[in-house]
Amino acid sequence: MATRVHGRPLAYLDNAATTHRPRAVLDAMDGFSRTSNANVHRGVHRLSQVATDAFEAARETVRISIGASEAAEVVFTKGCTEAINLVAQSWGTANLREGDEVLLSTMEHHANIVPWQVVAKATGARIRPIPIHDDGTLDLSALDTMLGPKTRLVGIAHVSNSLGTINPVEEVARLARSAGAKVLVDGAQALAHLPVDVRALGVDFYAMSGHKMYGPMGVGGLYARRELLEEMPPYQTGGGMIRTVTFEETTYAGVPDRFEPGTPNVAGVIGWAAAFEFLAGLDRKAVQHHEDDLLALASELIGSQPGVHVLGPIPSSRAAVVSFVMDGIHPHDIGTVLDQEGVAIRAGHHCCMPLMARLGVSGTARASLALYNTGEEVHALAKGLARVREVMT
Amino acid sequence: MATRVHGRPLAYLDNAATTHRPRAVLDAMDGFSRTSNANVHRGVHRLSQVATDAFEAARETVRISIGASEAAEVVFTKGCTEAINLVAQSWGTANLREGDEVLLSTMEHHANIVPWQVVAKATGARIRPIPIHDDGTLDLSALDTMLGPKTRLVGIAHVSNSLGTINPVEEVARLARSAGAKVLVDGAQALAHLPVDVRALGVDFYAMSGHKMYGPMGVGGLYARRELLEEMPPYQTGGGMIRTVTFEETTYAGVPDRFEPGTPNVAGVIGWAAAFEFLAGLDRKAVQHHEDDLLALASELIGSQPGVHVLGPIPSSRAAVVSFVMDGIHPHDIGTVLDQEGVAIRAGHHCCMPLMARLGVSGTARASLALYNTGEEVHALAKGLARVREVMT
Amino acid sequence: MNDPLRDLYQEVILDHNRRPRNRREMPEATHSASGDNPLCGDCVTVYLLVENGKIVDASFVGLGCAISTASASILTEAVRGMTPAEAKAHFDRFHRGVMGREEDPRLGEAIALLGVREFPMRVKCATLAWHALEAALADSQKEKS
Amino acid sequence: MNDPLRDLYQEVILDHNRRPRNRREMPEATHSASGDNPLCGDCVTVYLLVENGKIVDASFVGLGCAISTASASILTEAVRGMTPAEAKAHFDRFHRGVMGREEDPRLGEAIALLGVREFPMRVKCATLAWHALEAALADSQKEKS
Ligand SMILES: Cc1ncc(COP(=O)(O)O)c(C=O)c1O
Ligand SMILES: Cc1ncc(COP(=O)(O)O)c(C=O)c1O
Repeated sequence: MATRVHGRPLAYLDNAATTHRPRAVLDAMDGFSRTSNANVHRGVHRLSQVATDAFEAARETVRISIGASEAAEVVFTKGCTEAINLVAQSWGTANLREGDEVLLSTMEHHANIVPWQVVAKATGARIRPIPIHDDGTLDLSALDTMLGPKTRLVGIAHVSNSLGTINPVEEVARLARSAGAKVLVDGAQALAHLPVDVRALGVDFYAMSGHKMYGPMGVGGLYARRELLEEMPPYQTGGGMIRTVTFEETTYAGVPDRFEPGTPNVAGVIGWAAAFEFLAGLDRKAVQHHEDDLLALASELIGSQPGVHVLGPIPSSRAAVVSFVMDGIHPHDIGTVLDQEGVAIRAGHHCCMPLMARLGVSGTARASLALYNTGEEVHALAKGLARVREVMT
Repeated sequence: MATRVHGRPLAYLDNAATTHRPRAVLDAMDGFSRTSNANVHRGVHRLSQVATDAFEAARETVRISIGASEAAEVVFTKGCTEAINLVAQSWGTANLREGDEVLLSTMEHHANIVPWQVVAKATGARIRPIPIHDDGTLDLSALDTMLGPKTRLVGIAHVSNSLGTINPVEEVARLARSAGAKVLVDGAQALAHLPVDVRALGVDFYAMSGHKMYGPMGVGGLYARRELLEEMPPYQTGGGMIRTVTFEETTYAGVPDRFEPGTPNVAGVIGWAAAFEFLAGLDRKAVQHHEDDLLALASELIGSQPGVHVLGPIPSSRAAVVSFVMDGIHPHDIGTVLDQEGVAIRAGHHCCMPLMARLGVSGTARASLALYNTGEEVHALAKGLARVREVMT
Repeated sequence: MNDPLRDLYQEVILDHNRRPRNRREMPEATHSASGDNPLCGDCVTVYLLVENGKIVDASFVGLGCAISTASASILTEAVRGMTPAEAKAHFDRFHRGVMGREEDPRLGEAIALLGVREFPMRVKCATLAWHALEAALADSQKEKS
Repeated sequence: MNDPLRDLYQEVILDHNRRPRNRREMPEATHSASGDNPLCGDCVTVYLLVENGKIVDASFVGLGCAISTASASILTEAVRGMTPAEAKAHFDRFHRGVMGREEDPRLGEAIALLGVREFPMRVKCATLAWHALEAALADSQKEKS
């Protein structure tokens, strides 16, 4: 990326919205499209077999990367939102009953709230927000109290997109499991920053997006334990996921095919696997250090400015996100001025309106960092904030 | 595509499964990914605006290409299967009642059968197959008789993927409308071959796939008349499609945003629009002539061989598909031998089991042509069939 | 130096943002309507008190950025004293200004808002309150004759 | 000339395909099971008649390609006279043969089926009936002692 904006080199600090893709990912997709493009699964010819092999190899790459037991536990979707919708509609509709409870943290993204509201309305289940502390960390002891025989599922972001909070997923899963509840983790923001091992975390569902971890848009996936997938009814239906169809009756294929009707985004899946491989090929410790350094620098440079307040927990409990507000200046105006300075951040509610309400703000300005960001870019952000004050006051 | 298979140049005659993408499409996607990659809609910064503009310009390109009244009538999905699922779940669940009827042609793809079975089961509606003639054309007079006050929707493929039959969609829509029923057209196979004008056709819903018309996998769309979309409840839910969210209640955005939660496949949408532009830039008449010539040649060369039977209507009522069976030789074996000869076709039920049952076959061998195919490739297919007989008897 | 930010954040806008005029609820309003911007979650409600065919009072409440706050503030000052028909014409004038190149001098202070034309992402901020005004004018049920 | 097609479609396979042995239903079967290949819609049912611990008859019905038909035909001939345990061992032998490089001579005519190893897309065709056999052997409820 060497894009220039408003005549300046661009400091892209909106990586929680979407990351840029390294050449390896673009090339993997391109290579597939140019040389082995074919539909998967149903072809008897060579090219289709090549495509199918590449597609299933990508599933295996994802499996290895997240520590699932078998490739069949990885269902490809178009993104994290669809993965959560799949769980809510398929697992939720089949398992939730009148009076059952779904506990969702107050910092969830709308993608992990609204699908549950829809299924709660249809089934009579109840959604209860798990409170958070003022510093934007989960109130674990409140969760402990809320868990009970009615709890069917706990939904929690691994990393908050608004604040960067890293949630204690392992602990949440342990508590939920001992209450007999399932755990769904929204991993959209985690995979770019943390190594993830779904079995070590002990979760039942883990939802993912390709484009937030250096992969392409239009692809993502759901990890679900096989025994859950086996019992779940199909979500979408169509070709490629059936065993037999007559106008009277249809029988479905096994997992994961049952959850992947239609032509999958083969190039996207291959690109996503390439992103996992890109990350695996890096020294993850070094990457994490780099991001931690940037985060500490950004938190310091931003938080020390007059009238600026950084939200969320201390940097060591946070992935590389700095969410802040400025006295008397609306986040939108911050965003516009910074944009003119060549610094791209996000301003608004970040699809987390309940969290904003809890924090008593209408929105925040959010800088979110990726492994390719630099200290210079963070300095540009800090300098930009001085310009914000100059313009706006 | 200059892929060689088994040491021979590949004759790719499986275009109904997926087409290859012209350079213009790949370059459009690549260009977006490399220079203006950003998330859409929610950003205050420049790159996000560029991405949003490109995304909405693509929507406008699709609108123009299919003759919709306004861009808001085009909802992006991950493919045709998802588009039909959206209609079945959203419109179907809201509008179908016990005893209502959904009429689907016997030649529908599973993607236009199974989603309706699911919603029929949930609502008590009934699915009735519209019969076809022995030559694989729709029995219009039977449709006329079946239409009645209970009919809510007629579902029909514009072009059959198994046989190539071009259905009289305009006439079907006219009949359905006068019976007060809605019409959903599965356009997956049509857009590569025919100019489509949804208003001239008079249809209510038109479902599309990018990858079957020289666009990328992982993207497609639904055309729906605005007044229908306005009344339809959301299908999937999440970020970007809401107005406000609290844990108690959510209000949704207008159309088409309400139907597009989550991060869309922006690069895919841009590539799909480039495919529409690629087609619009061609002399469509000349393309159609070329395909008709290939189809006539293929039908003649294949149909004249001993023991070979071409299914479906006469070539003039057919898009560029030749579906055939050979006496005593299973389609799978035909496919394998042809593959060794460097000819890629498809063998099986083509996700149309009810059609296969109607035709009294377990499957067919299907060659499906695209604008880049040549007479030589058709000759290679014909020569390959001689080899099939030689090997198999 | 040509500074697009100074064109957007003109002094008159910053002033209205710092000290918004008429920011209060109006229980006695004859007309009111709310609008929101789902992209940022900002929302505004515009209140009008119409008596004897004249807008005798106008106010707003809402949370928003400098542009949307200033826009609402300027608007409430401008429409006071107008007839509803004049206010509608004023809305049309503003709308034409934002969408096109036109800068009708009758827009008064609202001309300062037209700087958003260079900032497509901010156009909705400037028009939010105006659309609420238009909706409020259409909301004539409670009008006292 | 090395012709992979000839390795796949060996004469013994074409012969079994042209004249399948034991293709008939068996109402008196003690064991039976069906398998299908959702990718092509092919399906096969294998029937076994076990008496006094021996498979005294074996048959199949189904529609399929040359490979799956020949495979079912060869299988029904092979298991006749075996004990269920021997048939299971025969299945294992075949399975190992298809998955690996091994060509156990005890497989007899079934060795001809191992040509599918060069045709990954056709492996399921060759194994369809064998998986049905395995399932039938597991279906011991109706077994007469
Ligand atoms: C007629 C028809 N309808 C629907 C589909 C499904 O399209 P997609 O797989 O792109 O969702 C296909 C393609 O397989 C088709 O041929
Ligand atoms: C925490 C979180 N969950 C879910 C999502 C939705 O992901 P996607 O838009 O890729 O479906 C996002 C991204 O917006 C997110 O940040």
